[in-house]
Amino acid sequence: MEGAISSNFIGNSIYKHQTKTSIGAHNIFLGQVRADVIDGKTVAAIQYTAYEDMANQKFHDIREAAFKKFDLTCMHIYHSLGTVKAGEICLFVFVSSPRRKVVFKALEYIVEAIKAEVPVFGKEIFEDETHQWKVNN
Amino acid sequence: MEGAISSNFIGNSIYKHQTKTSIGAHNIFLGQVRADVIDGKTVAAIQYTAYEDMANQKFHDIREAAFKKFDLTCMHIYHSLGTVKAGEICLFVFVSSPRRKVVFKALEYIVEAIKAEVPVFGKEIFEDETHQWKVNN
Amino acid sequence: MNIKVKYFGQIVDATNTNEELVNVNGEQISDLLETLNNKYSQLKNKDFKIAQNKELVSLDTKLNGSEIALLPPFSGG
Amino acid sequence: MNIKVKYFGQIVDATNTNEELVNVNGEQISDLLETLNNKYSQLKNKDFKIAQNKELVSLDTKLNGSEIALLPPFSGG
Repeated sequence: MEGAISSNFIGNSIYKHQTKTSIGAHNIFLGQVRADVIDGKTVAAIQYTAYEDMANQKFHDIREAAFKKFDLTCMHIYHSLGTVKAGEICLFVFVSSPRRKVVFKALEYIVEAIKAEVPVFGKEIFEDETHQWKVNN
Repeated sequence: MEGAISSNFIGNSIYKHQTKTSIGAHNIFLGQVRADVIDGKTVAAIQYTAYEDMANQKFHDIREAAFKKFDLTCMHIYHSLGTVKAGEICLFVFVSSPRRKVVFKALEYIVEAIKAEVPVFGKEIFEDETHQWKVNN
Repeated sequence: MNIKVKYFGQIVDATNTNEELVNVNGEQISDLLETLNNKYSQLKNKDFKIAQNKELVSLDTKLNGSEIALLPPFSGG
Repeated sequence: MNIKVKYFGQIVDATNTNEELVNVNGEQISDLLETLNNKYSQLKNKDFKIAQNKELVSLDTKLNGSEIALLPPFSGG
């Protein structure tokens, strides 16, 4: 989705799951842009671009694999494109299952797969408007 | 807290963390009341009671242990008391850290500790107003 | 010794009260438990742990006069 | 063979374009890469993977005419 993911959007997404009364446990991962200080310069925002066709394909593959591997009721992934300021949320992964043990394993699996397999590229914009390309650890 | 934990409350709690720009990852666990069917009767709600003095002590101990064990920026635990209907949220655990690997481990540790150590008691109320005492797996 | 005893969850189904003062002959948790088992016939069928001053204790722990709680299996979350 | 090639992230710093048609002599990904290295001198210093038709491929994969993408290290999330 374009720009930051708002806390309202997340709250509303949780609300929508309250009609699904077979769910006993939700687990939510949120990635938030850090105001890292690198060589004395502070990150003000990250600009995300993606190879969108491949990213959508990979999100689809990760979704299929997760449903096959884990007993999930629902699963949602949202990643920002464009500019996300420090403190704002750029990744929202939401899994739900009847039982709690499943959601912990599933969420970590999905987040690690997104980091490793989805072609999204972050450009860290410093307060002085210079930039560097973000590298995941 | 008394009654169900609303999605608004959760959204607002996420919003408040957007000023903490050292955070890179949040992980949220939500326990939701299931409309389980047991011997043909459907759970309509759970009524929670607690040994509150001991529960608060245990929440405090779990908090201290988690901060000692994991590099966390923030941590919040909310558990409902009183009646929570099927589909509503009864447990909200929220951990935040600069880095993602930490939050997965910390959240699971905290949720398992709550289930094992905190004296909270759930009474499952069926649609016909009979009840049975909930037992965790 | 008079001890304040609290009951929770399904234990209340056996005692029909949440809290009371119990007079115990003896020094250990096991002595209190004997008193309670005599008083409440249904208590023997219940599964519970015992806390003294908000910490779980065993049967041979000494009573120290603080509050006791009978805690059935926890089912939070 | 004319191949559509897309560039992403810091690769664009080397190519100054997001997308172009590239004429390749040869049948393999490695042949395309040689063409691109000759065209863009800064490309040799970049770390990237290559996708053909949205799947990562290796240097000895055959070109099949589908879209190619040069993908620097992923940094989503």
